[in-house]
Amino acid sequence: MSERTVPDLLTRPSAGRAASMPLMGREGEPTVFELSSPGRKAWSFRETGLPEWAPEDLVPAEHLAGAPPALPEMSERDLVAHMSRLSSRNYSVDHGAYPLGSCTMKYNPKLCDAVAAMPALAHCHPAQPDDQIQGWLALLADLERILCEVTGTAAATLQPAAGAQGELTGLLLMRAWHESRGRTPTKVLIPDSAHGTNPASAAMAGYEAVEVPSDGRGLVDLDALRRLVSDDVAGLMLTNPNTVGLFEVDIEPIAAALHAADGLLYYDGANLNAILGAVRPGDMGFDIVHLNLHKTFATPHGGGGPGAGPVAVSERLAPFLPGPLPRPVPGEEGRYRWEMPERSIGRIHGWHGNALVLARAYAYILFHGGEGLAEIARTAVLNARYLKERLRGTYDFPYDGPCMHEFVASSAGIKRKSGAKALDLAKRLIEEGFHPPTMYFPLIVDEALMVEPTETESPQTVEALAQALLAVAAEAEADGGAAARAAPRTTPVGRVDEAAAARQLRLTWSG
Amino acid sequence: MSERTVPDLLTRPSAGRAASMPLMGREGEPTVFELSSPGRKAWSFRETGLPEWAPEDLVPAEHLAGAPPALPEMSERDLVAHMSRLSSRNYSVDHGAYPLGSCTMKYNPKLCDAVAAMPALAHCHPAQPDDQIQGWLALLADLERILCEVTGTAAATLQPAAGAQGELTGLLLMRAWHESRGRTPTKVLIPDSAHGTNPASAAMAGYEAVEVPSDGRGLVDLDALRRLVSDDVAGLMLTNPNTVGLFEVDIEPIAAALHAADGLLYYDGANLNAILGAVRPGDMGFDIVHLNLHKTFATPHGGGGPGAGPVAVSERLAPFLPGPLPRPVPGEEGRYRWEMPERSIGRIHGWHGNALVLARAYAYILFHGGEGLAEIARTAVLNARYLKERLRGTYDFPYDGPCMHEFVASSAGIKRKSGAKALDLAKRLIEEGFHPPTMYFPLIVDEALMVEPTETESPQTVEALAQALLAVAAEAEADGGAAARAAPRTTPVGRVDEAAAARQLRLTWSG
Amino acid sequence: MGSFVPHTTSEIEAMLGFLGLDSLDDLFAHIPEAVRLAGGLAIDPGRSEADVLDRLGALAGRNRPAGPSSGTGQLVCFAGGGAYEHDIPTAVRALAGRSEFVTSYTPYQPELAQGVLQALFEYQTMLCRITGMDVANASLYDGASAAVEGLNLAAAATGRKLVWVSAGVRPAIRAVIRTLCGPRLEIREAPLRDGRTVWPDDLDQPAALLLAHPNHLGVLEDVAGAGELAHAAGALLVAGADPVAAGVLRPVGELGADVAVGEGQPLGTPLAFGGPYVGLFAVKQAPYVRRWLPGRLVGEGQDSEGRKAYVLTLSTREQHIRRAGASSNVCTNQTLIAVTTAIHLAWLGPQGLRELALRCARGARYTRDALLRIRGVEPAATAPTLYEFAVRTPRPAGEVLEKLAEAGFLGGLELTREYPELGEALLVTVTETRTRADIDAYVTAFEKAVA
Amino acid sequence: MGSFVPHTTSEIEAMLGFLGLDSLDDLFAHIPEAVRLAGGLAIDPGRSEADVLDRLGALAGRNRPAGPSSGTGQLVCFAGGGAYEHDIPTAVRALAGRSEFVTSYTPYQPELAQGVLQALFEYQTMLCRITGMDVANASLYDGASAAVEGLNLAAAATGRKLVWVSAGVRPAIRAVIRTLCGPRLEIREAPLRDGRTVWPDDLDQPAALLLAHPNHLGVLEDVAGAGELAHAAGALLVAGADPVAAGVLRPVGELGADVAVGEGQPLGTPLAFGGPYVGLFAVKQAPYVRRWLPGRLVGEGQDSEGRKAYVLTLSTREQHIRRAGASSNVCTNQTLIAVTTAIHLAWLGPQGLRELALRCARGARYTRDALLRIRGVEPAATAPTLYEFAVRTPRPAGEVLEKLAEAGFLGGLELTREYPELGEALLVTVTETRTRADIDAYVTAFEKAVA
Ligand SMILES: Cc1ncc(COP(=O)(O)O)c(C=O)c1O
Ligand SMILES: Cc1ncc(COP(=O)(O)O)c(C=O)c1O
Repeated sequence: MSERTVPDLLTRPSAGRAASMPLMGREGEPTVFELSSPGRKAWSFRETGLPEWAPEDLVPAEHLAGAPPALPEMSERDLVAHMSRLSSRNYSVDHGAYPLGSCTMKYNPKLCDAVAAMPALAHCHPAQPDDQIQGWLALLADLERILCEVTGTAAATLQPAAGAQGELTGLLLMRAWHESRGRTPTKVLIPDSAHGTNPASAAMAGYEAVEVPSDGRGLVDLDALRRLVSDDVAGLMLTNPNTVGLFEVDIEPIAAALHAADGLLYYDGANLNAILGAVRPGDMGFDIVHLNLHKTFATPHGGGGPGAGPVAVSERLAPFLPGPLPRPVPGEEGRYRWEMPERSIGRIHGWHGNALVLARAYAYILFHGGEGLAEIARTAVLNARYLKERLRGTYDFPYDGPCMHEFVASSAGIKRKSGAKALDLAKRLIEEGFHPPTMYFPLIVDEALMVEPTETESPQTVEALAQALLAVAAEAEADGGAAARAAPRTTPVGRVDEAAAARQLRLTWSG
Repeated sequence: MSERTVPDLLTRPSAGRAASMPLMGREGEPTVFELSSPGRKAWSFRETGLPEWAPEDLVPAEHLAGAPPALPEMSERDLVAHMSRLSSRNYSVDHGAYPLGSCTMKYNPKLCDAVAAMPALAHCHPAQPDDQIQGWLALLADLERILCEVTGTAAATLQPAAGAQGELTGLLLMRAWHESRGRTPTKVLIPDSAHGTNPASAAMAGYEAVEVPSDGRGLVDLDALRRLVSDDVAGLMLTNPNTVGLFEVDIEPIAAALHAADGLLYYDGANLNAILGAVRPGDMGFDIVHLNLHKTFATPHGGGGPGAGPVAVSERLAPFLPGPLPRPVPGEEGRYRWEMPERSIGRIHGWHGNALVLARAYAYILFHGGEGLAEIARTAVLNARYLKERLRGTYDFPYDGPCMHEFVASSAGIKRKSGAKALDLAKRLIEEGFHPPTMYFPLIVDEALMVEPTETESPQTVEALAQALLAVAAEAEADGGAAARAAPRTTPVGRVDEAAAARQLRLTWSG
Repeated sequence: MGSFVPHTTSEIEAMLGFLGLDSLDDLFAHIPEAVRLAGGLAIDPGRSEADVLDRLGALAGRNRPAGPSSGTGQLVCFAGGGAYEHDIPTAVRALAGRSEFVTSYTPYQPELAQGVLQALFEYQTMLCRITGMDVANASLYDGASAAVEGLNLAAAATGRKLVWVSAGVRPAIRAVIRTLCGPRLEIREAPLRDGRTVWPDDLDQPAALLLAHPNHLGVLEDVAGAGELAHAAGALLVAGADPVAAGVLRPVGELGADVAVGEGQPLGTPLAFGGPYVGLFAVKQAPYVRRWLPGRLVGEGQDSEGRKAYVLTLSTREQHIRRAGASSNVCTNQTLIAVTTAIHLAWLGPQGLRELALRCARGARYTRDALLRIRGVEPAATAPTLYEFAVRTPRPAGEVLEKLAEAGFLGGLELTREYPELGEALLVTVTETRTRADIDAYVTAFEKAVA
Repeated sequence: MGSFVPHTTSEIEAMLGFLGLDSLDDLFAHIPEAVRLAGGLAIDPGRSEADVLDRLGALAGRNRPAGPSSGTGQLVCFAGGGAYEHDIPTAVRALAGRSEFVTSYTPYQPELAQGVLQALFEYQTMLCRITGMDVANASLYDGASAAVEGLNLAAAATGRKLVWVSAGVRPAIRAVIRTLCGPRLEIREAPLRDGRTVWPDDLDQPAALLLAHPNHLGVLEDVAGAGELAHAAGALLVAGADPVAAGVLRPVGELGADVAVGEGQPLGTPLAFGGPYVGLFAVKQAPYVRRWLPGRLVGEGQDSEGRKAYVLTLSTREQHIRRAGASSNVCTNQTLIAVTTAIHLAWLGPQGLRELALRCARGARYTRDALLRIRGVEPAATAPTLYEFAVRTPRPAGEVLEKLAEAGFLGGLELTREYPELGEALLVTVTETRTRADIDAYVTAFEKAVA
């Protein structure tokens, strides 16, 4: 038999080869474009019995594309293999602890997945008339009521798609309220420890963001705040517990200072986990609260979304809420309709918000009930407090008040002794089987590691995390940070050079 | 602050630590028992409003257990983490090619998962009266019809839960048929290359299994067969294409020899992939055929089951089929009822077989249609033939006829040159990103590697597999098999010592 | 037309070119013309995924499902008798549905299958704990095949051929035993009296006694007594054990059973029109395991570096090694359902399993008390039951069920045909899914149906 | 009561003991008494998983869903207008549901997140290819937020404050623009004539022109013309692009759009009562990317050993670095839906996407022709449409929809309130899910409804 040559067509990357699956090996996974083969297909469509008009009969020549977009051409099997392998190259809450501070990566109940998959929830058109969507309206109305109870407020909009959109909504409400009173203050006060979305949202709402310094306790510097408060201040955005995990114990005088100057208090409630059933923003004097349902209420984060960022407000701000809102039909027990608040700032979302995320959060709340929510807070704080105390002596706590659901440690001392940065310790922790904590946030702490174990991690997991954090620190001091700087060595890729990637931008695949 | 000691309770294995996930590390995963903590729980039950009778009021003292069984006590979060991590320690078709000969590990369509999840299929009680389950009866009747068309037979039972149970069923049908004719032959002929379930099933059916030798072609030795055929032979069990992947081209004289002695032909149709729409067992003279739906018809193998092993028979055997069977109600178009064949051998399954597996196979067939099934066969053979030819010159083919959907290579030559056994090459292949082929089967081939790429693997995948198989052989010849013997080094555990595990039995966890 | 074949025309041509062939048909050229199919299969053309879903959806729409309990079940289920509608925790479903479990093969390559292997090892251990046995295999097909294999093991271990089967064993399982053991074993039936098995005085050198506990009338059997009889006669006691009842009942292993068999469906698997379920199988240690145990077994061992590793073991018992001499022909079994069962048992834990059993029993007690207050409804047995029980009806049982179906209930299973001695009788089952409101409505409908 | 908290009483005691505390309450002791909640939340007690499913099932049962197309939809859907009932391939659903995608956080640690990162990189590339743009971000919230960010980008890039928004942009999106851009930008509307945007002669130094293609009446716009106008005025053209229509229409990037925005829902996401969907956002390369592009971006880079690795990049644009000066405040976006979209696009491929668009267009053509044969039904615009179109009805549109609902159809969207100039008018949408039989039945019902 003569020598036969292998056709070129066949020596392209193979979608069946699994060398990129960490179970098997450490190679890279080709892109869908490399796995594409001209003419291959996964799709099939329903038989309709309709006339088969040609493209030219359906689309005017000036609009008709010469060829469809250059998408990959794959078999369903290859697509499944590719995406399944990609999934195996990704960490998740389902696979282990994820103690990212400020992110509340708790267990995402499968129960809520089942709810979001209910066909009679998942297949309603958002423009269906009220009488066809009474289930949805009742659900949203009850969720609104519950979120108001949790936050000590009067009414809420469920439209914002995430926390940041909630912030913008809240600030526009603030603006509308001031305008309704003939005022146009231009500044919003924001602590230096605040999440970056706070100043960014203020800017988008047309406000100047003015930084409020923290004091030695890591709390709002009350004197500085008092000096900053003026007629030109629309309000203060505050997180409490704040982003160093501490409760702003001066909240009463803080609120008084703002209110005295006709300023409003905005509560960044992205992370309510510590205060559920224990403290309510409304009771502390806040007028506006946004909540991240994808944190406190365990709707999964999806690798970066979707979330939901409802905004709840006190009585005096309710007339300005975005709409429409689900409201009871007077005289018809149990029936609801969409209503636009009288002085509404308008719409925030193209429809009604991330409805299926809202349904998940609602199921989560029904499951726990009022007392269950309080138990969450107590346990979340217990885990954080225990973990923090276990790290004492090895990590520093520049702001050492009693922490709530999370705490910020500094590894500056370790860095001095070993050269290992927070980043190095974080990467080394991966090799110990843990996702790293949040690094370098908040900005006011040097070599910050922000740790939030959440309530769904067992005491054994919290202890194991403590041991791992202590071990990597001890190792760094012993070896001058060598192992930490080389980490992670157990992952499909090693330390990624983020700076180089930003310099040499490659944002699409181009062969 | 005084030194505080960490409570023992907290230093037990942690369910949140992910070091066993191959993405993170290479540690072992603790068992559920080690992750258990007394008093922890995941369960919750519906509120019923029923009286809360005490156990003693419900169960007589002599029956009442003192304590419930010592099951693990876990939170749902920990259970999810543990099982998700375990899943990450397992290979699957969804993640890549799985070229196991005799196993037909093709793509398992997600479409069929959706069908099996349909509530109106998944939540019918198997004892519901006929009028409540017309959908199921129609489905099963149509599936029976189609399987008969595929195999060239007259009627079928869908009860057998797997191939081996199908074999036993077929042999009991053989026995019943002979008995109906007043005969009680005691032997069943089985080729030496046959799957182990064939002789084992024969023994369970009360027959003596008599081995038929293969000839130099790897086919049934026709002369030897003729010598073995006698009055005392109930029949012959044959796989065609046989377990070395070759078509028994003498099937006509083989069938004639058996039929002449009043013997029946049994077709082991576990792997029909090569002959769909091309050749039918009934047309070759077979009276009894079992099919493995979990192979040819792509119902997933579930890590070892469930499958389904329907048995189809020719007209003359139909009266003996197990029952009940779904049959049309005379005079009522489209309506079905359960009927017991008149001379039925009885029941094989506690209910109606693995119904949801049957539904999956039915959906698979509807999707492909008759021509689609034929395309499967053609492509499966093409892939195998190509792969075999690519390996020529490096691997040996002791039986070198034109292969069908799979082929058996021998690495005996490589072993002579390098010392590397088939096992070593197989383990080395893992490091190249492929699940190994079937090893050491069939028994008649030395250092056998039985390879079945299946039709859903792309040409590129088949070529990549060829290159990997060639590469590991070349490497072994170069390094005397050293790398192969050390393999696999990329998996969570290295080469497992099966012999030691069988000597030193540990079959349950005992702390 | 749907297809999962990836090959494009030019790829097929390239491959054929490499092989020196002209067409795909040439691949089959060596097959005798006489046995080749001319004209293709008479099966409708393929269709799209959406069309398949439409068609299957339409077929399914012709069923009246008896579940799921949370959701859209059309009939409220009071039927059991071997197949039970229980709530399945969403987490159990999600985990058992992970594609690494669903789409893998039998774990022949342990290095790539530690996930399934460890899950099965945990299953084996949990099954031993709920049955009180020493060694469990990694699953059999269903409760019926487990019973068959139990009798086969007993026959092999004792070298005897006679087995006694209680009439309290579910009729379909007895039918399967007759079919599958019939050719090799002699099967005799022990009748029930007031719902409990009466073993004959002369057992006549049996290999095994087989009973179910609770049995098909829901009645609790005298397992210990049967064990003594069996052992005195040199036989094994094979006991059908209910995994839900295991939450409150003394384990059969403690009561003298040598082999525990059973149906695992109630723990995590839907009614599924009868399958796939899972056959539970566990034995006392010596001397059965190495030689006679059927089915797959996972053991704990080590890898080349001494790390703990799980692996299929004792394959010398199995068909692929021992062929005609194997302990059984079983090969593919029900691994995924065994894994599901393990996940469900871990979700329940000891207290959850106990609570589950108690809740079923409470519902049954409440239902039974209420039904027996209806005029003409009588107990079919007075012996203690747990969560299933048999009642005699003043009208034909089939008719009662029909009327209950009209009222929206799957009212139970008819017992009359299989147990004519009971007269018109029904088996009624109550699980944790039934609320007081469900039961009250059922009892009202029942009262009307028998009036 | 349900709980996912694992802690047992003794564990809590052990942890408190370590902390030197007496009770859990002590953890909150430092919080001023005045702000502590006394008496707990007025929220019903928790319930079991089954009870939650029962309750949600009962609530959901009060909806009349307009899908899924294969299955149990109660209303046959002829409504669109920004939210579309398409078939979702089972494989897309299964893959997008993998818990590694669902339960991970934003990929801040690239070593543990190559899966999500690569999927987003593939999404970015595919989005560029269907829009004809150079760079796409990794998603925004929805079509409305994408439009808002497009205008913000234009304003920032041009240093101007006036934006022109076509009346063909969906009314709700225009409302969102008013709310969110209102405080900083001046928004003016360009009206429609016969369904197409009429831009004013004097554009008056605008930052941007925004249109939708096809627009809310289903009409194909003159994108190239708008691009020329915009560029002549020193403005950017922000074009709303439909990802399904992209299968047959020339990409907006080829027609002069500087920013493409859109709604990704039609590719793999159910109607979902309006969310979560995904905002599509892509731009021409220079000069917008480094400074002005909003949202997350994935880049290809390398790890320490030179292996290819994906990573979030250009975070200097983002709020967590630049704070008040960020290109946008967006943080959490819609990653999972973007991944879903990518999977769906790869499932379709070029021919599948084209086929999808054509099938929708064919259904719409057939429906439109049939409706216009009904006496009194007239086109609301004569300009070419693709798979949505507007018709005038001889009876009030709301009434027609009510009658259609009685007949089992979600018959379209009322246009009257938002476009009073059209009179009584409906927007009718047809996707690939509608068969000829569906449409014939719909047309018959429509005829009755307007009679
Ligand atoms: C304190 C705080 N505020 C605001 C946000 C922004 O929320 P989102 O990411 O949902 O926009 C986050 C989360 O990232 C946060 O942690
Ligand atoms: C040729 C052959 N026969 C029979 C069987 C037995 O089938 P099952 O494993 O379904 O019992 C198999 C599969 O293992 C097989 O490959």
